Amino acid sequence: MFLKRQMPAIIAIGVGLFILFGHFINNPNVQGFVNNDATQWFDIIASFAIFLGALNMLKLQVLKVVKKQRNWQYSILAIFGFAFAIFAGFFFRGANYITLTDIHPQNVNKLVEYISTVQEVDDPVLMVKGIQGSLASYEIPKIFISRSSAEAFSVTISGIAKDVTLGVKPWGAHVQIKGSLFSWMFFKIFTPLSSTMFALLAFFVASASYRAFRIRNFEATLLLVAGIILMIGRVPVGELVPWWLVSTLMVFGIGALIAPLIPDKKLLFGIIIGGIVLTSGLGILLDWNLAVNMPAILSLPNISEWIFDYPTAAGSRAIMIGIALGIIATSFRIILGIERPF
Amino acid sequence: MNNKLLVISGIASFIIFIYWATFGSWFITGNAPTFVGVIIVSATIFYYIDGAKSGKEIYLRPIPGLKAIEEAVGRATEMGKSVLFVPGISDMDQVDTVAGINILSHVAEITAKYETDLNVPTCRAIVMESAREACRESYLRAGRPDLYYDDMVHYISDDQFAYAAGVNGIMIREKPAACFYQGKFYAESLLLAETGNSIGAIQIAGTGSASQIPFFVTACDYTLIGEEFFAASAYLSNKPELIGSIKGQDIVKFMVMILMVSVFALDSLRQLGILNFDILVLLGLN
Amino acid sequence: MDLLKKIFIALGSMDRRFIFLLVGLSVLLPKLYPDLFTLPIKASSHSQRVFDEIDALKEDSKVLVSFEYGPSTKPEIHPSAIALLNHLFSKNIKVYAVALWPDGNFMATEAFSQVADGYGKKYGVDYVNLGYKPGGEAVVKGLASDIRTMYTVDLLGNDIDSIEMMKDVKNLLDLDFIFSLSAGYPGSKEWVQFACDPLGIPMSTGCTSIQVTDIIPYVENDQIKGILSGMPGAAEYEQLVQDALNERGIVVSPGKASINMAAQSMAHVVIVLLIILGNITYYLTRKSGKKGGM
Amino acid sequence: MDYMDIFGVWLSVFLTLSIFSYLYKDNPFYKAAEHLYIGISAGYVAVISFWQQIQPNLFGRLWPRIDANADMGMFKSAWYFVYEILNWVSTLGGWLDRSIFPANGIKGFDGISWIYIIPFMLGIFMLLRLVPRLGWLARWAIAYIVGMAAGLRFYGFLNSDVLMQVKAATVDFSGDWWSIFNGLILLIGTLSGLVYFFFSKEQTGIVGKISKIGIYFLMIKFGASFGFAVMGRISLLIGRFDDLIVSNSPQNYYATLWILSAMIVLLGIWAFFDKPETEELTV
Repeated sequence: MFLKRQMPAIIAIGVGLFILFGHFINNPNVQGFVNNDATQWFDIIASFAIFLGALNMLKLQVLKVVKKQRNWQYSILAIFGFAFAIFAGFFFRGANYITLTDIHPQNVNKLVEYISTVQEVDDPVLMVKGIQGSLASYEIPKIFISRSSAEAFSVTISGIAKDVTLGVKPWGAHVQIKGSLFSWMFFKIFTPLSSTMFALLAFFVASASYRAFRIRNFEATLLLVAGIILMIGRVPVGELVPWWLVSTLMVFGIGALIAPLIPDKKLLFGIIIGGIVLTSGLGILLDWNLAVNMPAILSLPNISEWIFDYPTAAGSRAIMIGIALGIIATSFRIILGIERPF
Repeated sequence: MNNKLLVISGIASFIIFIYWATFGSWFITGNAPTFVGVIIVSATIFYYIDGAKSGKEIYLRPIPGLKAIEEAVGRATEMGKSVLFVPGISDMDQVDTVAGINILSHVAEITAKYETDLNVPTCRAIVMESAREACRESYLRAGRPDLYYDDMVHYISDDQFAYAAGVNGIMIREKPAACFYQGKFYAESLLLAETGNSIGAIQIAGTGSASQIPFFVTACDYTLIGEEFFAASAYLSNKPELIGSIKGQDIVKFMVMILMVSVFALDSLRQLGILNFDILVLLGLN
Repeated sequence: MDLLKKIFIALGSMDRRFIFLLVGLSVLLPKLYPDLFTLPIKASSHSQRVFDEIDALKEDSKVLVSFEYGPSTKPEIHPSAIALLNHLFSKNIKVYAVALWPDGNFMATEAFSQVADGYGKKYGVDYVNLGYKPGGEAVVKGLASDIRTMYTVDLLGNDIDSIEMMKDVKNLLDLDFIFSLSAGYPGSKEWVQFACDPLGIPMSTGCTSIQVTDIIPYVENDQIKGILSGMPGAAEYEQLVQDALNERGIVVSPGKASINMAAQSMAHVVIVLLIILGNITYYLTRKSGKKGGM
Repeated sequence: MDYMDIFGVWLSVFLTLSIFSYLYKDNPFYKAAEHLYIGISAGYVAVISFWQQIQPNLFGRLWPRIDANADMGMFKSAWYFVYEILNWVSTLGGWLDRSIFPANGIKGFDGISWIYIIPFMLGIFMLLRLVPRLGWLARWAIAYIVGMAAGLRFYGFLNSDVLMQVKAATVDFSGDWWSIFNGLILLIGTLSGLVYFFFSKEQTGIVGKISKIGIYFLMIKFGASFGFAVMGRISLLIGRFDDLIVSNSPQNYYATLWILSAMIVLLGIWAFFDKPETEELTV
């Protein structure tokens, strides 16, 4: 029983104290552990756990197919996707490349033509300069997924150089090399899916702001005004918003602020109209249309930058300190052992 | 009561004294203010935990989001729908996730009592394991171990948007009546919150990710903002020592504010030439 | 008047899919017909600050560029990367690339292949790509103390000590500037907390606009020298680099961000109009609601 | 442009449009793309974490590269014998070519760091979760992680998010009155925002008023962050449309047009027959 309940608590408290005070202890091993190894250990444990997660996901998808639950046909796709990724990661490198040794100088242009048949070459002149720089041994920048396509290409260019050798990128590097089967999967399947899911946010941001930015109370109005000013101020169209529109809106804003103080609606209405007439008149008099003498406060990008640099930064700082204290208190409760999630 | 204060502050200043004495030999230089900060913060919170344990009454202002949790699970029970709990997309190395799992154990206790179907999709395998531990224990505490089954907590994918796509799929097909988003979130927060809104679920969010709070505030019914999220599990447990730590946290916050005001005041006086020492250099923060 | 009110109320409760369609069109149309929507781009103070910091660097100084973004955040950050490399290579500055995100490798190799050849820069002499190392802040701390604890080989697998430009570089202190192209965690925050602040190395960042609100406090108290925020920030920096390089007689093709700014502005205008419309219908329904006593 | 690239372009256009079809409604195309994405990403992360974490960082540290004829002590050669056993297992008795455990150890680190046996054990403990009787050992690994998180974040956040912000509480009086005004706004906003986060104080009287001002600053921050985020999201949508337009080029045989029209037709037919199916409640 001790091993199951008390031991984990001892580990958590011990490791917590050791790492917290390890930041201060003047010992290179301790400093090394706290600054580097602690998170590396975590990354290693997390990498082992990933297989646990993948197995759980697979079990559920297979169960769905076996029991023919609703939408079981799609689970086959999930299982196939997982198998394909494991195949491209562990069993099939698909990263063949070709190196040429001592290319005959006059064949360089022909070589570039051959390369452009299998790969888009956006600047042939530069490629020629690159090859001339390393005639002794040059690796063709094209990675072939299948060995057969690499062999076929090496046959077509056999006359170019003294000899043409085929090679395969080492295991482990094949995951990062652009052109291998794994990177093909990354660029043609994984990336479109993840960046399109990300792009869905553009639509959801619109529908969320349409529904949420409503003048319900004063706070919601602040949310709305700050949002709109930032939205328009940060893009070039913000430049085109004329000064008189900004000044009129400002007068309306001030009017809304003082509205509760003035019960007589007619007087309030008069003040607002007076304000608009005054500001517009002043503008025409001092010829604010010329950008040079228009007061900075009336240009929307400046307002948005001010809102962004000061009130928003203040709000961010308050939340940041609040969150930091929340994390500190929670960490302290964990180190004291009075709050345990395991 | 105040002899406790003497004892704790005595120990704290003794530790700081040892630190000062062996500064440079036992302890490295360069982060002295942080060390003093750690000791003072720990002593303060410990003092209030100790105070709360020995029966001192502590007032905690209501947090709207927390009262709504029970109500949301109740509504899901009436409609015979499930409750969805999303513990964020970070791993257990983030304290936000640890706080999210603590809130999950309280929600699981309520779903056990109400016999509602609970669904917890996770983005990390380690979070899946500790969420299972938390749920098993909560169902045990609520006296309904029979209702607990391991796959109530299941793994979807480590990738941020594959996870969001999977959770969206669960939402639109199973239409849970209550959705909880408690943990660390990044850009996918609005994907989840908008989908939850489109199926008409009550949504209660809580996160320490400052950049995602605006989306939760606009798209969810209740949002625990930053520090409220970290205080939530202490609120819900109403164990004396946890509530004491909230009071301690407040006092530390008060100290930070006093420090900021004094730094501002002393620095302004220095700029105006009245004082000649630089407070920041004194505190080692320059 | 009544008819108008009914129209607005009907519009107010319109299906969210109608909004999706509007947003989709507002982005697609300027893309398909770019010449209809061209707008001037004026640099904000933050983007100008980044340009000045890089422009002030002397020839043959050493700059570390860290790629911590992936394909899904590429549209917001890659244009800044391209403009930055154009700027650095045109000033013959040595570029050291690292990646804190696995996808950063693909982004880095793509950026280098797009720009380096244009200036005849040779790998290993003018620029080197050390590749991705997992560990987030652990990597930053490692680079701050000793690069060779973190990297023994570069992305292409050749030994560090065989690379000419790595010879006199032991750790970050030997570098003059750090530029973090960041889309989240690990990112600019880790660079400022664990490298630039403790070691006092100047740093700038180009990041996704959502992350800007977290980074602004660091820019405010000058821990980070300027910031390129999202695609507009990239477009402004592209414009500044393009103008400066044209003066020095170097022709640079117009950056992707500048072209897309028109679509960006149109979408913003549509969203703001939707918000205003939403408020009008909300106001009308609340007024008629009160009168009707529903 | 060999067939793999063209097939790749068509596939990425199809997947992009399938995800976009989610905006219309949950439909077979979105379900297919979602499930494929879940499968591929689970596999992708498993592969990446193995080849960039377990193999180089763990095995690389436990069995670094040694030159074949070095004289190893009795203990060290036994240790590298374990390495050969692991290799034998991973290549299914030599049937697969030698990938995970290359001959004579893994290039990268120079000395064996024995301490990395601990994370190796903790990693195995996590996997023991699959064995019901030994499942509780995983708690030790989780305990290590939670303890590490507490220790690291306590120091990290106190150092960077509290003390650093206290340092920034100063206002520079040398600038013009406008920058002093802004500096004061920054300080007042931060302090009043913090007052809102007081839990053990009733929000009434003077505290209530200050926290009200604090809420105003928070609301401006939320509105501004939202407005700012809209910009980022739109840029990503532009990026996707860029890809779709590029994939519509002649050498890709107008992929986008063909797939888009095919999907619209199929979706129309599917929607027509789809009515009854969504009503029935799922189990």
